[in-house]
Amino acid sequence: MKKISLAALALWIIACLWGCGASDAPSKQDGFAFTYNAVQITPGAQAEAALEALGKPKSYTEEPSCAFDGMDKTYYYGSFYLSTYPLEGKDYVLRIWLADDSVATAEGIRIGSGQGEVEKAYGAACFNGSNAFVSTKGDTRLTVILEDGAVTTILYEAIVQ
Amino acid sequence: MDKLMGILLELNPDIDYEKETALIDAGLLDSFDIVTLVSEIDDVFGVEIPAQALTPENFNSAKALYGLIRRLQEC
Amino acid sequence: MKKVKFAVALGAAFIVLILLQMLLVPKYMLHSQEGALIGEYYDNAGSNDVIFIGDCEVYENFSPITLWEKYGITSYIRGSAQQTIWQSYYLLEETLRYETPKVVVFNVLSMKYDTPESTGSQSRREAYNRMTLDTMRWSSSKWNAIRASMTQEEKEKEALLTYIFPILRYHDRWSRLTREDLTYWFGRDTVSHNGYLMQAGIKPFQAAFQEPPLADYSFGENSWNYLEKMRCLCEKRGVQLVLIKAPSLSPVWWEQWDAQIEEYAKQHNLLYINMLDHQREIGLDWTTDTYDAGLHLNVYGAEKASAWLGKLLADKCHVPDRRDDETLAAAWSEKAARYYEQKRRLENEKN
Amino acid sequence: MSFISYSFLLFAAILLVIYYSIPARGQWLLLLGASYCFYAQSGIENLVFILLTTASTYIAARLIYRAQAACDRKTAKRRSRIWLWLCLGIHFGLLALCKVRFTFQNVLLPMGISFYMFQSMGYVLDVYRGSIHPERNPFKLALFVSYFPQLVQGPISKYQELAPQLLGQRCYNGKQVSFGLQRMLWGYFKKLVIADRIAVAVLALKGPEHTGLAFLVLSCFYAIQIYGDFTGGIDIAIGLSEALGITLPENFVRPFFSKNIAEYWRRWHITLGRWMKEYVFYSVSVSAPMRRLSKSARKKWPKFGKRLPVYAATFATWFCTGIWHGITPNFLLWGMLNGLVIVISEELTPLYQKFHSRFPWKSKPWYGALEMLRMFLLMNLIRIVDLFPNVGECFRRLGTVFTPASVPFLELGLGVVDYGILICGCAVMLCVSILQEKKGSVRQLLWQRAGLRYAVVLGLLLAVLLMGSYGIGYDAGNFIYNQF
Repeated sequence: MKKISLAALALWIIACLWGCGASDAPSKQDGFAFTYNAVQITPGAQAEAALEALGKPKSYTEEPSCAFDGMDKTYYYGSFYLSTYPLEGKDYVLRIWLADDSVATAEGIRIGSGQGEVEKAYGAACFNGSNAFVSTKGDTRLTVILEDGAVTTILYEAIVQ
Repeated sequence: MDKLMGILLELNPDIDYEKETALIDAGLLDSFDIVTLVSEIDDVFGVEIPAQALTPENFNSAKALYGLIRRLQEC
Repeated sequence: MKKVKFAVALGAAFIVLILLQMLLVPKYMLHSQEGALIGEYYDNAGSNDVIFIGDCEVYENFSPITLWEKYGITSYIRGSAQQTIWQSYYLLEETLRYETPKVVVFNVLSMKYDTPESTGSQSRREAYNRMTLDTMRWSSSKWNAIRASMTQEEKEKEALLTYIFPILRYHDRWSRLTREDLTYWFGRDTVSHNGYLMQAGIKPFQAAFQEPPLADYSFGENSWNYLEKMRCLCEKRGVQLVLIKAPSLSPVWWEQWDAQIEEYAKQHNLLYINMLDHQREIGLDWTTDTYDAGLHLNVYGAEKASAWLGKLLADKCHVPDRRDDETLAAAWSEKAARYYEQKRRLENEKN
Repeated sequence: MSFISYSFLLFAAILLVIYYSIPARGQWLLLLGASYCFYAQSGIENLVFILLTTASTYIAARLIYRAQAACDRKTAKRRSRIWLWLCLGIHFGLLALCKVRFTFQNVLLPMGISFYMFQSMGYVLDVYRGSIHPERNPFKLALFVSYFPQLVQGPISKYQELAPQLLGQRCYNGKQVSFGLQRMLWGYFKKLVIADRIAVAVLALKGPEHTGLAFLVLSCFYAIQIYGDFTGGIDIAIGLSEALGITLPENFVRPFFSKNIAEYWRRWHITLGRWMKEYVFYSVSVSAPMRRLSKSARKKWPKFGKRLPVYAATFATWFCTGIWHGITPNFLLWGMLNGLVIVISEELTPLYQKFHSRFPWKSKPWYGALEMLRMFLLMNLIRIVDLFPNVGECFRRLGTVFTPASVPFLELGLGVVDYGILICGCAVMLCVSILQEKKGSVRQLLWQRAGLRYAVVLGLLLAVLLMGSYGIGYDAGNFIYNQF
């Protein structure tokens, strides 16, 4: 009887230690952010502060969303477009679309950069096999599209929850 | 028996220990009193009351408590 | 005696709960009228030769009244706000229980949404789901539509039961009730004209910015599945499926998307019309024909689009002209009267 | 499967129907099956945990019992003591390990582990103390460990109280089922209408910008939240169990009516307090090393020596209670604070007596109310430590309590309607508590007046249905005590 109980207890300890490591909740990463004239803009965050800091846009348009509250707005600051979406009376950053090579991502990628540079900056894993690198960090997504080896589009997007 | 009564009266004078049979259940003695009682009994009677004996049955009345002390003194 | 008292109390409780539910559900009569569209079909089911299914690009861009007056085509629009392709499929499946139309017109814009979460924020998606599904009558189609449409949050919160008992979803509206909830507690008005939601406002189109290119233009597998299911269902029931892209300028309809639908239509010899390529023939003037700067047509634009499409339906799809049928003519003249009355009223309100 | 989910309500309804339609012999097996279905729903790996805990409890109890029946007393005592310490070491070691992983690597704790672990260890200790014979049938023991209503947040029952009921046979009793369901409804009212609503404000008030008076308001709001949340959850558990014909021990007896801290801890989380008293407080105070210590201490300072075992045992007990909640510094501080206040108020009793003899207000009603208010505020300030893992932050905020600061009530995520509901809800809870204090069970009062009972039940149902914070637009308020 003694031996069986000892074996049972030993087995039990191993199983529990295994059980204890069962589920690890991943900690939340913070997402990509785009900085322009020392103003940090994070997709998904409230747009108010960034819009004030950026000052008057070169031009602005707005569209009502399909059947809902408020307007989807787009601000053009000469070298990038900033689009926002409304949620409960406040505007949140939906998208930042870089328009020319005078601005670059935090990792130094700009319009015209080579595929090699992009691969070094974001890793080959996020290459979609044909013409774009799509990497996700926290609730944001950075899309870099290339045409015949050179970057033509850089896009920060908020993954809207 | 009267030594035990002495200890009990010292703990809480205005309880009539002769007739009282629900010291614990009626909440007259709380856990603090029980512990002080045990260490007093240990001093006076030299009897070590184990933790498992601290049950309402043994402590509800002075008679029951005295019975417990006698039993522990024999073995 | 105790049993009787208990039964009476239980009965009273049920009546109170049912009345409360009718009071608390949103009515969609005065604003967000899109929520009332789906429910209005059932009184007009039975004699429609053409059924439109799709999102706001169908119920804002086409007018069944014009189709009737110009070509004698009887039609109904089963559109709703941001209707996804799986909702369109199950609505079609339900409609075919009530009648067998000659032609089903499906607006292919919703192909770009592959999952409920991809349409935008989950709270907005949930609201659109409710607007489409709540007024649908109970059937296996509704059950499947709910299960296909539920967002991640709805699944976590076991929202399926709140579709069966809407009071569980709208319980907190008790502190936000308005006059509209009281006046429409028991009955509903008809807000649409055979599914067309009239808008008479004019807001000229401004030069909007292009939208950024996508990394991957291919439609999702889920979307293709439902399009294929739609095609097979129509084929089985002998109904002609016509794919269209309504002439809304925004959101953008990429040519890569257009090419994929073109190729699919050729493969299954379906008729596919991208009305964006025929704006001049339709005679659209973007300074007067849109009420929200290019997203949707107003009533004038819709009449032009319907006139153009009606001709195509009559010629290519041989949809019959039913104007010689007295009963239909009587019914439709009534509908036309209501249509023009609302049109006049909206125009007076405007100036 | 949380108590506040439609699937739980469905699960309970189906269980009740089957429970009263099958032959009574099989009822306990049905309960066992239901408990494991309920537990498996929360994740299969949790199931492994409870199975292993049950198995090891069963084995340990049998071994201790067999060791005690050995030939002579001396070796019997030694051998059974070894098995006891081995079993306690492993189980509490595992519990501590889970808590460490929860704190440092946010690995979720297996559901209800702190509760069923303490309950099974209580069983093993009772076997060791000889007050019960170990259960021979492992399945019956499994039911005792995993009986689902008490699994998630207690109450922690004793084997002698619960096992006979679990294994007994019950036929349908309308009154019992009705009482049970009414209590569940009352639990849902406190949890959904009050606790989850005020939780929004508590979360907002935790923000660093709220100091001064807002901190005091936070402590009161948190008191209401945790009262509604914990007593509500316990009412649902005890109510469901009552509907099944099994009475669980009370965990709360109107705690905010207590006039001193000792009374408070006899009215709040009673079963944990009872567990700690029987297995920690008594064991420490009468243990051999404590006796020697108190004897030597008594030689030097006779008066202090007598009180030493009591105070040492008190701090030991409150240290364990603190750890039970969590091993972060704030819970340890919370435990020590409670122990300290208990010891001080014990030490000051002669002073109180002198005070009361000079001012005979003791019997006056307003003095009682004053004491209750004093105790309510004191316990709030001790309890607030739970909320701030960073103890320094908590004390900094505590320091600013007297600086005047405006409390932005309407910016905390609650509207005027919400505050109206909260005030009415607390008033209802107060009236029910006063009724219970004066006349005993409110449900008993209603039992004779059918008409009134139907009205009250319908009213409560509508209140929960309409004003409950559940569903889309509300983030699912999990029970606070689910995390322990």
